[in-house]
Amino acid sequence: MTAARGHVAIEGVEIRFGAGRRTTVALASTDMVLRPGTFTALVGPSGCGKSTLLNAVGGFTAPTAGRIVIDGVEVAGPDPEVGVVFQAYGLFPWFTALGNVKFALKRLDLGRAELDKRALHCLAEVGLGGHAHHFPAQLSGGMRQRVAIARTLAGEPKVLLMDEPFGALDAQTRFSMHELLLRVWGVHGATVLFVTHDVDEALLLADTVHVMSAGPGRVIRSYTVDVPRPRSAARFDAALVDIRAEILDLLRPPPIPADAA
Amino acid sequence: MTAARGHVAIEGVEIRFGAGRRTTVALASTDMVLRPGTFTALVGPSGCGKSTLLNAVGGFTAPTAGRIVIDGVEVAGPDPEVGVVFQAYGLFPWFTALGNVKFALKRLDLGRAELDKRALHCLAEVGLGGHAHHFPAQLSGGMRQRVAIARTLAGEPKVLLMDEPFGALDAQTRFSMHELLLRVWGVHGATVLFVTHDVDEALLLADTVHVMSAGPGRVIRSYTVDVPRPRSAARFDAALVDIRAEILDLLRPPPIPADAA
Amino acid sequence: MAVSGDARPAPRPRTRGAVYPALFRHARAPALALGRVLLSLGIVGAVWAAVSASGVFPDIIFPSPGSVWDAARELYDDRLLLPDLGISMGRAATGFALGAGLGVGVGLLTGRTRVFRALFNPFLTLLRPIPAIALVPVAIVWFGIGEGSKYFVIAYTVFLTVWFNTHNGMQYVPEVYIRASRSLGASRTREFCAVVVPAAAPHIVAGIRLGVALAFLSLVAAELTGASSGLGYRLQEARQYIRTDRMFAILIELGLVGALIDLVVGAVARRIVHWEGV
Amino acid sequence: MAVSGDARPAPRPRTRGAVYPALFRHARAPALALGRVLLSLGIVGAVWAAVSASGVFPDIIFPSPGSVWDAARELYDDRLLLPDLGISMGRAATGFALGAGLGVGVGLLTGRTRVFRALFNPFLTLLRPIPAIALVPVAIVWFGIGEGSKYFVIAYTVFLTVWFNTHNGMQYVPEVYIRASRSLGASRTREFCAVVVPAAAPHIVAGIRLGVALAFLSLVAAELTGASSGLGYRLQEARQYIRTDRMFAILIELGLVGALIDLVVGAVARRIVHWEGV
Amino acid sequence: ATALTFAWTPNPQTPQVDVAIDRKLFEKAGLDVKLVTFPSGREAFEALLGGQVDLAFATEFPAATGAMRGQSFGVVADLSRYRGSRLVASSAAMPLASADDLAGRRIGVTLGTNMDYFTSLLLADAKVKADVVNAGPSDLLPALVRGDIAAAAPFPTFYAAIKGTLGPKYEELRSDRYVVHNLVMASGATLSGKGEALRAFLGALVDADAAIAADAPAVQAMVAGHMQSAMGQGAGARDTVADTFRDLDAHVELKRSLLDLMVDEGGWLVGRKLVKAKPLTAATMRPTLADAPLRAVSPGSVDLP
Ligand SMILES: Nc1ncnc2c1ncn2[C@@H]1O[C@H](COP(=O)(O)OP(=O)(O)OP(=O)(O)O)[C@@H](O)[C@H]1O
Ligand SMILES: Nc1ncnc2c1ncn2[C@@H]1O[C@H](COP(=O)(O)OP(=O)(O)OP(=O)(O)O)[C@@H](O)[C@H]1O
Ligand SMILES: [Mg+2]
Ligand SMILES: [Mg+2]
Repeated sequence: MTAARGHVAIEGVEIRFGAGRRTTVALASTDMVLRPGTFTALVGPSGCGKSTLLNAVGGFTAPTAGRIVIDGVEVAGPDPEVGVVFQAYGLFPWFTALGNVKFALKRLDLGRAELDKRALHCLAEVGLGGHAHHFPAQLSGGMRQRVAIARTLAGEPKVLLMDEPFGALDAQTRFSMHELLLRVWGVHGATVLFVTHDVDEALLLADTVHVMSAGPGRVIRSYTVDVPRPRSAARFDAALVDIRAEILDLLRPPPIPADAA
Repeated sequence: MTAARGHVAIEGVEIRFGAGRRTTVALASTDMVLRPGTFTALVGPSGCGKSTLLNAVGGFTAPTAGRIVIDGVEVAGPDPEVGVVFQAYGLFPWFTALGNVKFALKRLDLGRAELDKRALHCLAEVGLGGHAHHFPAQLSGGMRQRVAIARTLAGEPKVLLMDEPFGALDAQTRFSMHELLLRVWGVHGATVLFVTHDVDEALLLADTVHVMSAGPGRVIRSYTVDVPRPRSAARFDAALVDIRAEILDLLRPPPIPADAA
Repeated sequence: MAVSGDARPAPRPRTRGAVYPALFRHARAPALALGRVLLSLGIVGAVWAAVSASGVFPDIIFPSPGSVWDAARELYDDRLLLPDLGISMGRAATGFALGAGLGVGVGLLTGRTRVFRALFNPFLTLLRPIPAIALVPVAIVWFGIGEGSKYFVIAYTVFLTVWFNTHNGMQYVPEVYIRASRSLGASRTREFCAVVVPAAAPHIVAGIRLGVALAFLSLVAAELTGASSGLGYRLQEARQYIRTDRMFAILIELGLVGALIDLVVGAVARRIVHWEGV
Repeated sequence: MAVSGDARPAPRPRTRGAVYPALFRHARAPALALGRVLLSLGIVGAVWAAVSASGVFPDIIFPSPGSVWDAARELYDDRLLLPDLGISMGRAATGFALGAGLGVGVGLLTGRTRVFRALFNPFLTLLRPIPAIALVPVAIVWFGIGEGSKYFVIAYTVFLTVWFNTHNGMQYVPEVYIRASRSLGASRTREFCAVVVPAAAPHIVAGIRLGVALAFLSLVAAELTGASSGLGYRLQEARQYIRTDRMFAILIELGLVGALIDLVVGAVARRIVHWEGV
Repeated sequence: ATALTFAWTPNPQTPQVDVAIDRKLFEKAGLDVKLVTFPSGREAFEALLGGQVDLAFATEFPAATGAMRGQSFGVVADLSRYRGSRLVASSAAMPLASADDLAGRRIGVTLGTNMDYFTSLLLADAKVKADVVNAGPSDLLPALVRGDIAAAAPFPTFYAAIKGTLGPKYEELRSDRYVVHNLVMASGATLSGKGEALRAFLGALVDADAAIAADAPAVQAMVAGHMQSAMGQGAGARDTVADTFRDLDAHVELKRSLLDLMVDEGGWLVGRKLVKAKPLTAATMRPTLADAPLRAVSPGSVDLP
């Protein structure tokens, strides 16, 4: 069960917030296995517990019940082996792009020159070698997320968690981010857990798509997508079109009726 | 040319910002006609001038060249006949939902009771009759935009401008907003100009989709969508699938290469 | 947020302040917070008692908690403690009302009208670094040693702060509100009253809150001269007679009352601009 | 934003402040702004001259611009104007450095550590409503009539403000930064130095900026006693001899220098926390 | 040279100090005297009690307060007696021929000072009641000019300015019922640890007496010069000094009259309920007058029980 690098086992994890009568069950008991090197997407309505689950894997939230085991070790807190890309504002605005990446490399105890070289290499990988000395405020939203990806990958994590990383970007920028993400993932090969609202995005990227439902959050359906990459959102395969329709139907909220007035 | 209510003619409109050498052409000379009661969507990459054009129609920005004529009258400033729904934060947070709608009705010089009745009716139309006394901060994002729509429609505008009104909502909430928008539009029947990044959204809603390209912004392709409504994003018609693929290809940004490093 | 309702979406995970939660200012459990406050003050008091008991400083320089308590009781018995407080509060309130009213008024004018802005701002900006205490002599010359000069000194400080915040608040009214207002057909008057002023209200209220604190802080300076009652006068008097114990008693009274007022004003302010969150 | 680069996205339509643009504080064209400032001050000066020429008030109560100018020249000729300024600035700088250093230090402690917070906050909260001027007698007794008591009075005010802002800044460090730092494997020390402190820096810098203004504002109170030079002393002296013309000259000097310092400190502050925007 | 810190501000009532400075008498006595200025004797006295200065110049009134409060200090010399204390008024508000005119009037006084004591003596003697209000020393003139108060009991430093400003409307009511004693006080530490320097210091002041006796007009000009440099041109220093000198009896002494005055002031303070103590008698107040150093330098100047 703990063979290769980056095996994530979510075992009966349940997460509640608050105490006493004000308890919210954010995530009902959930089992899930992320095999090393796979790309798993989590889709579901707002508030269904996607972020909660991801935060538990990242070690930011302790499960109320159950446990999360990564390569045989139970998660007990944030771990540089488990990289996280946040939706937005995760970059440190007081460091340049290079400074942000160097922050991630500091713990490796490299020499000054080696540190700079490695950091620049990471930025170049996401096409931002020429923007190393810009501050986040000087970069567009897409560029910022590319720096964030470079920063996270700089630590060579074996697991990569992404919580709606492209949620704040416009549709077109998001397309290029998808290509970029798949490319760098191809090079680094971590186990990815990717949270999104966008069914197309999930189908474009993932090997496995888990669909969650709200109240209390649980996985209601899982799909394996074995269409080879690169996939095209403009012209989905027939298999994907069917899965897409199914997921969209699953997630369709009840219509809003006009009140009797 | 100025027959029915809500005819919008955009005639050679060009918009530049700044002066001297720092001039930006935000919108290259554009001609467009919105026939009364039609639904027109504008899609295009970020920064191509969609908002600029919409703001010109709304009377917030004066065209540098050309003119915009609504029902024979040249636009010279904001006009209650031209309603606007903003992307977010357009609601006044210091008023309740009802207070926001009443703000729009104040100019009509109604009695107190009639004012309240009309405002409540507008809220009921978007399914929020029971939330009249909540402040925006107490409402979810989707509910807020429903109040915003109710507020704008309360003034019975003949033209309705919407600038990425659902951009900040998650995919599922957006679906229900589409249905709601089409329903109230069916009742009120204004001429709609709708800006979005989301090609699916444009195809779901619009009669005409204009695709813009950046730098300097201009309309590069227009599509007429004559598939009857309601349309389903889960299962697009074949005709829509083709248009969708074409637009996505048009908008696809060049891939981001890794820098040589 | 001060208001809550069932329609409010379930609370999202807080992304701010969770790692370094504010224990004192936004304490969740009032009883616990009160306990902490008392503990902290107890420790401070114990250190104080220990230092004064050590005899390193004579009681006249560093009075013991016991003698300060006696001085406070003496003031109370002489019917000075509360009447002085009342008189000072009256002065602070009047000065504050004048300063805040004028500050909001001028702020709305300079924030709204180019001419007023061009006329007033540079002058007021030059006034800001001039402390109220430096104006006491001028105030005496202009307003006499009666209540007038005290109101002036208090109102001066309050005015500058309230004006500054009001003016700045007006500068940062999000344009989307103005656009919404205009496209909804509001008149300029209604736009001003129902949109611009509420949008600037969080800044104005913050300025007013600061103004209350400043009115209180200016009291002592205002009562340095021409007063024959009030906390500032009593402090001055204690100094004349080298009554360090009384001085401490009055200082502590100032601290307690001021902190209480700030607490109340803060709570009221949060009510007023309830949509701003905490 | 102070920094700009070619890679920055084209400026988006500003959604804030466009309808009521700040003419004075963020003026686009410095020359134009300077013109406006001079115009405004010219008008104020003209009103002043007119009032004093009207003869309603005797010169001793409301001195004319001419006599104030003469008093300023007299001070200058007596080699008092600039030396006094220098001495006062030295005091303000030292008091500020002590207060700000301590304020940031204690703020980092109380913001970071529960024990310190529980220990210090209630006590410091009670100190906040006590004005520096009320502490002057105590300061004299404790720190003597030399520079010590002046530094104390200035540092006291600066400390409270800087502490308060630093502490609050630490409370509002966005949690995403802490999460990012921890998941990137930073040690607690590095997290503190490279994440928590920079994240709180905008508040700290704002507090320091306020502190500079307050150091300047406290000067006069600090120099009320035990001084034989400095702007505050000179003002006090002018008051003793009812030299209203001198008082005005010194007040104007205070205003000009203070406004200038605030301008410089503001520019430096924007540089330091460049990522915060204006 | 022994260092001594002396809290003193240029003023017309202590010409001995001006002479000692001008003729370098302190240096000649082997002293390094560092002068520190204060706006009032009250603050100088506070500095003395706080141990910040070795010696301070103040009137007998703060000394009496300090004695009542059991402070450790001693009066080492009485430099001068001033008999010109007065109430002033503007004829626009009231005539001021006798204390009876004060009945029911509003009088501005700096409360808790010797002028407060002086005013209450005047009122008590005339058996009239008036409305006594507090105002800072420099605020009395503006208050008079504005009519906030009908009369004032200012410090002598302000007489000339008030007279000059009120012009023909100036009214005054003099009384030598109260004589101001301008004292030099030493801290307890100075008395016990710097006896020799103290004697040298007093010696220099006694020497200065001779110079004043020899050429009073020159000393007057010198004092005016010192004040001038402190208050700037045009502040009327010359008039103030000339006016003061008419009523000033300047020579170093320590006499019975001072002791009696301080005892009386002590009783007055206790009557005001601000000082918690039993009224001191001449015998209990006596130790406050540290006459030993002056007795050593100039035995003839001391006349105490
Ligand atoms: N720290 C917290 N305290 C209390 N309740 C919380 C906390 N974090 C999350 N919740 C609750 O848990 C539920 C799941 O929240 P979560 O953020 O995981 O949803 P999500 O699926 O990520 O939603 P979204 O798509 O909007 O990001 C919600 O009801 C939320 O209100
Ligand atoms: N007020 C302004 N001053 C200067 N330049 C402006 C202004 N408003 C817009 N621009 C510029 O005009 C161009 C078009 O902007 P616009 O906001 O219309 O784009 P958009 O298509 O709405 O983009 P997005 O999809 O990101 O909202 C951009 O290059 C922008 O920088
Ligand atoms: Mg989430
Ligand atoms: Mg836009």
